[in-house]
Amino acid sequence: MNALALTGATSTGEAVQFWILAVIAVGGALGMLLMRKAVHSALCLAATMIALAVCYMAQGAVFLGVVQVVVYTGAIMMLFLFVMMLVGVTSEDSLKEQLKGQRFAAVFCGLGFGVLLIAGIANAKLDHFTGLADANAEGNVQGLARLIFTKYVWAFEVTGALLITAAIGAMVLTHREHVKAPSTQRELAAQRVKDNIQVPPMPAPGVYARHNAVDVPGLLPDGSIAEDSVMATLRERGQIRDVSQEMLQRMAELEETTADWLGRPSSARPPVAPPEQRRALQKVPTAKSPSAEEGSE
Amino acid sequence: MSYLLTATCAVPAAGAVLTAALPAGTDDGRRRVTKIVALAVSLATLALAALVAVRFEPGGARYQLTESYSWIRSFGITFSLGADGIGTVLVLLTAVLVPVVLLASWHDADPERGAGGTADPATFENRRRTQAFFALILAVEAMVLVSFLATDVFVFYVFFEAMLIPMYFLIGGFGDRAGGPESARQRSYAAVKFLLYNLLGGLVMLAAVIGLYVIAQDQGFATFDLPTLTGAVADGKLVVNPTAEKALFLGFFFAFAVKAPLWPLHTWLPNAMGESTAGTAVLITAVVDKVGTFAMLRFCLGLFPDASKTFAPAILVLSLIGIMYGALLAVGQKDIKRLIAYASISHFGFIIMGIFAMTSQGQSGATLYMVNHGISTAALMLVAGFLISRRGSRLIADYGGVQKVAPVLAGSFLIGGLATLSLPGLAPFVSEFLVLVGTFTRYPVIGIIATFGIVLAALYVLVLYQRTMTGPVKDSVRGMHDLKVRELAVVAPLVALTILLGVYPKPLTDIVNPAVDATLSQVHETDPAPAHPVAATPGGEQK
Amino acid sequence: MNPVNYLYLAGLLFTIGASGVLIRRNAIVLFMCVELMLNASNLALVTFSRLHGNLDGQIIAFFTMVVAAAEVVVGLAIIVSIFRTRHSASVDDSNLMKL
Amino acid sequence: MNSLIPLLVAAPLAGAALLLLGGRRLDRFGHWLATAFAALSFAFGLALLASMLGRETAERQVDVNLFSWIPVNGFQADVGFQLDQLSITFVLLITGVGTLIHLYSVGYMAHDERRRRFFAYLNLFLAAMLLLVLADNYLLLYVGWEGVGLASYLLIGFWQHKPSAATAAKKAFLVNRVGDMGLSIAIMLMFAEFGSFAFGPLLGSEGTAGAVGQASEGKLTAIGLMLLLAACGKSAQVPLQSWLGDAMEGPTPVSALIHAATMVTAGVYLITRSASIFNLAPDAQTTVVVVGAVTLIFGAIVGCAKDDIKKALAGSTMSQIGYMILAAGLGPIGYVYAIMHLVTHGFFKAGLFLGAGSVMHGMNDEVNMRHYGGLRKYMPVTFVTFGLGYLAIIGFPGLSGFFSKDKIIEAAFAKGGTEGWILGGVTLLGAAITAFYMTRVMLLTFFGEKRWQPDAEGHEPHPHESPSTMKIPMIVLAFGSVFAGGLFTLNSSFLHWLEPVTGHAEGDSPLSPLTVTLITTLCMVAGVAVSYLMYGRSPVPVVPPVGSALTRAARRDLLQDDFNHAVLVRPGSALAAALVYFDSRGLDGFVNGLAATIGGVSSRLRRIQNGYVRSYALSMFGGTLVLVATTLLMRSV
Repeated sequence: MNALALTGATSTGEAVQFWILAVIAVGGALGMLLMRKAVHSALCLAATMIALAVCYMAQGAVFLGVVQVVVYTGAIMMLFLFVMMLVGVTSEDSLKEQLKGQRFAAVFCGLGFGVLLIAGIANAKLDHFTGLADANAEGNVQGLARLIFTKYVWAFEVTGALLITAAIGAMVLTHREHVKAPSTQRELAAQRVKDNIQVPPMPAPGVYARHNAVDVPGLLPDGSIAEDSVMATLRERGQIRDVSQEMLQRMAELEETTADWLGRPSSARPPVAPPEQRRALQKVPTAKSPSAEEGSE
Repeated sequence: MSYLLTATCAVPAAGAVLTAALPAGTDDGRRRVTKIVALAVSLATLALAALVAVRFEPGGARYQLTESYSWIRSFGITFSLGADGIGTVLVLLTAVLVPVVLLASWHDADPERGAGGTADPATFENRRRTQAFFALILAVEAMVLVSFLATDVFVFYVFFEAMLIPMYFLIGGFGDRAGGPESARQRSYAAVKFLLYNLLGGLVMLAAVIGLYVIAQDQGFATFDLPTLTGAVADGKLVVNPTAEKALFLGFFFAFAVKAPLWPLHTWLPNAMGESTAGTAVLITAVVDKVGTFAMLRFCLGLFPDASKTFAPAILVLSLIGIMYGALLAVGQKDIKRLIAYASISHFGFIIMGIFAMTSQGQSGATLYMVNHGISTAALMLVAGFLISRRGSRLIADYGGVQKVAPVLAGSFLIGGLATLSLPGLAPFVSEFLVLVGTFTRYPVIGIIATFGIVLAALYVLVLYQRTMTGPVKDSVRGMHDLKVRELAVVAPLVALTILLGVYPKPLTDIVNPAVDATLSQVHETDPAPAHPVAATPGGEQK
Repeated sequence: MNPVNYLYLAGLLFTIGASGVLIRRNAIVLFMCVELMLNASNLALVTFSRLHGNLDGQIIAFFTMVVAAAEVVVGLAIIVSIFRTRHSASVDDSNLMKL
Repeated sequence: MNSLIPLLVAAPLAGAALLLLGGRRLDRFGHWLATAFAALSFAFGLALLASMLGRETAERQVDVNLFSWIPVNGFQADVGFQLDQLSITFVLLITGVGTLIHLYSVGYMAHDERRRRFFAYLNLFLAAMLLLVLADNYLLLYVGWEGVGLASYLLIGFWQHKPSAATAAKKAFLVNRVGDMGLSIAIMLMFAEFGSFAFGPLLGSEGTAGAVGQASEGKLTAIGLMLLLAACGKSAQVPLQSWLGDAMEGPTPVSALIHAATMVTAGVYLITRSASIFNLAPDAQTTVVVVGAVTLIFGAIVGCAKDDIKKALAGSTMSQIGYMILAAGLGPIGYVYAIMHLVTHGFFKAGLFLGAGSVMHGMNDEVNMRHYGGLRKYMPVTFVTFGLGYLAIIGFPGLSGFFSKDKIIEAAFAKGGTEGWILGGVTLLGAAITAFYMTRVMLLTFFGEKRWQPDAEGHEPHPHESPSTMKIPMIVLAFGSVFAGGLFTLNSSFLHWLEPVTGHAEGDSPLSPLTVTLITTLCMVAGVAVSYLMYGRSPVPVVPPVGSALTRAARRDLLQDDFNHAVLVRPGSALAAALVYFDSRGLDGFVNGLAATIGGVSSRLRRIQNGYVRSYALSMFGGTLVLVATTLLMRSV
């Protein structure tokens, strides 16, 4: 690295580097602040972080610079992006502020704080920079290692515990807990018998389907459609493809053919009632009707 | 070191835990088990308390049967107990009253009888209600006993304050049958008021306790041990500067005056006693409040003798106002329980007056007054509770002619009332007269004005009796049944004690007198001598 | 150039991060702002390390990173679980903590 | 023999306890049990009297110390009895008349379902009254003093279902409490002054001076006035007399025993007992005399106007006790005669009340004399006994009242000076008025037309003579009314009997005894004559005429109740109401207002807690800003 960085003074190269990096970092930060889409913000932040990593290295913190790139930009920012995938990449903030005066107050506080901070730094007597030449004499990583495993070993251990806790915490938080044990097959069956509404299996859809089967209800013995056989969503939307007439027609044709083939007289043939009448006869309770519910309570 | 005192306090505490842990249920059987267990625990406590009284030697050391266990070593706090004469009689009072209260409150916590429970008997709080009620009462008993026996200022403070917790729940959670839909709100108001008043007092006292420790520590007494501190104060080894002493005294006194309660800090009492069950009301006025007056005697006088003397006249005036004010307000009440509460305020005025009159008659009288007031008010209040449980109203106007339909109830009520008005021959007379005499010898004017209190006492008691018990039988009380066996068992010991202690109070005075003398010597006071003592008269015979 | 400029840079970034926390409503962006603040303080620490000529500042910065990592993990987990129940990542939608 | 003294008290007390606790199973014979206990006590009294008579005068006083009651350092109260000539006189009066009245009550209360309680209360009264007269110190006396008050309260209000009875009982107790306050202050004064309140050391006994001689006259006057206040309460003297008339709401035997013969005379006992104090406090004595004189006239005037037979007699009682108090206030010249009049009054007034009770018994509990008339034919025994009592009270020569009253009038004159003349005049006037109103009672009740009317339910009264349990006591008391006075005066026996206790002095009367007697008799005759002219010659109107202002005032107890109501009751209840308001609005209002203020401020403040995390962050950031700014400022300064 830059030999001068190890001393208190800065070279012109470092100055140039600094100004370039500073512009990138500040630009990234502002970009993060102002971009509407979260993904853009994340990318801006990544840029800032990389710029900072270089700053670290320029100041003799080589190890930290590398860690910054690997951990922050590599791991943490990726985590952010993952979560954004989960939440929705396209999600945008609406720019309309809902809290009264929040934005104004935030800008005011921010400016005030910045001014104070900079004033504070400017006021501090920071003219002599020792530099890290001595500290980094046996190498930056070795120097850090020495400190971590001697002076800060306790903190280090605790940090380990913290990380494990955080990992477990994240697992627990994102884990979906079942509020109660799921009912077993046996219990479901018993419940169905107890309710005595639909003891046999539900009718299946699609028996008479010729294409996209789920929206074609099954037919009951009298030829009417079994609405239960179609999923509730489709029923709600009214997207049931009623094929009963067609099917009855075909059945009738079939029977005609059969009768013809057997030579039965037409009077012995069962009459084909018009569909409206059949609807009236068919009064199998659909789902749990409200009255049934009250009765069982 | 004997473990008697610890045992006396620990038995009700353990009993509270046990009672709370008993199986819950809404059936009568389970409830009865709870009640019987609680009663048995309280009776065991009574036996232990009686043992304490027997083992206590009136002529012996100030604090007897002492025990001490290290608690918080860095602040010199020890869990030390010790019985002195005053504490012993109050321990006895507590131990006697709690079984009586338990028996009187037998059905008060049953959700279908008392107010405060929800309608559905199967909810959790209703299933646990009986256990909770009885356990809370036992918890209060344990804490009160520790307060009466503690010889460590810090231990006393802790239990003095801890008492508020079970009391809060007792007041807020359990009411009597008279409660309408409005009563739940009233009750929680009363409970919160009770808690806030007493917490405020307690906080002020905490500051004073810390201040006392800091001052004592500066002078080499890094301890909360009461005998050590009072001894050092008496010997002049521990010198508190007068301003600081006054401030500390006021800090302690404020807490005790709230608890006692002294006018004008009394307004929580009528609410608390009015809204809670009769049993709880008795617990408040007959037991818990006594800790306040007891502590004035033990802590205020012992630790701050000079400040006590400085403030005595002012306190006497306040107590005098309390006597008259409480009595006048009792006259103006429409609610039976509130009437009794105001009567209690008047009586507490007498007690505090006796304490700060700084005479042996006054202080012995005040101590006896604590006991006698406990018994007589318990009798009056519990019988009033029985009455209210029958009719479901606390308003005096809803009664009339009860004497005709329930003569035993009316008779018991009358005896309780007569005791409250200090009829000679009944226990409260002895104490009231001692207080009056004790006050009179030092402050004649205050003594005479206080005597008017006995006329007012007669007024409110007799008006109450006349309006509720006599006259034509009102429709609302027709068919009211008389006292049942359980209720008789509640009333009988109280009445018997009232009469017994009125006729022969000597066993109590023998225990109390030495302690009072010790207290008086701590404040460097002696009784004013009579101008023309009988003994000096030639030919006069000294009894 | 005076290395103090690094400190000015750190202050500026910190302020921007803080303002972001106050202004942005998307919880994820909010978190990124927090990260920016942490980074800014890390830069300051590294500069202090250089100022004093010992590595303690860097150690602290290192720990900060570890803690930040832990914080992000938990924080994002919270965001995910909130998003699951409320279908929103806006912090203004989680305002039940009022009387 | 001395051990009998506690038993005197214990017997009726045991009776009371037995009857109260015994329950229903004693209903059938409880009244006889009570009567037996009373009689037992009377027997003990007689035995003690016999034993006392057997001793020398100097040794007649007996002290029995039972146990230490309230020992607190200097304050030593004992339960002890002192039996001397004064006490035994009272003991015999109380137990004797008491037993008779128990017997009378057996008949009178025969149909009352709560008879057992009645007898229990009567026994309780006897016990308390005996305690009062036997106590050897003021504190124990106080116990008896309030004990009789309690018994009186219970018995006046015995018919509790009548609101008037309950009110009267309460009133009696309260007014008495005011008096009791005086007694307790007196005891406190004694203790503060002498360190004791026992009779022996304080008052001295025969031959030994008590401690009272040491104290200043001011102190003694104060004690004396307080004792007088107590006496006024118990003995229904002005200004605490208002309860006695109302007390007639109680059953008639109660009126006879408590409110005529015994309890109301306790004030006289107290003053006589405290003679040593009063003798040294002339101002207090003067006050006593004035109170007695005023009450004498007051009671007499009230007695003239009342149409209720019992209330008329109550007025008379007040007036007669006024005589006794007056006599007691005269000092050594009057004590003995006060007690003598007390005893004779006990006989004839009890007899009169029993007679009145008998009349009421026969007249469906009618008390209005205007509804009587001509009863002598229907109840001859009652008529005769009542008549003898009547003759005794008006001071008909030869009967009891004649001797005792005459002596008091004599003593009043003997006070000497202007005072003597005034007092003599008042007592003479009293004697005349007594004759007037008693004749009125007699005429209205037993003579003239019969004027009775059906009661509210339409029952025509059928006057009849009472059963023998009621007649016997009346007859015995009539004997007492006739002969007691003569017996006492014979050889001045009563004087010699009591003199060792109360002391005695002869005053120098400006009039000779014979003159006084003559004038007294003349006054009496005048009173009778006026009364006869007014009520004996013309038919009595059933509806009372409006009458003069004085009559109307007298019918209302000379406006005493109105006065009390206006001066004490109404301001009192207004004060109580005001304080209730103050307590709930003032003190509580202050506290609640404080709470409401804090609550209001908090509820405003809590709006800051809007639940938006960014808002909280802003607060934090703002806080940091302030902190940083402050730090920088502090460093730059």
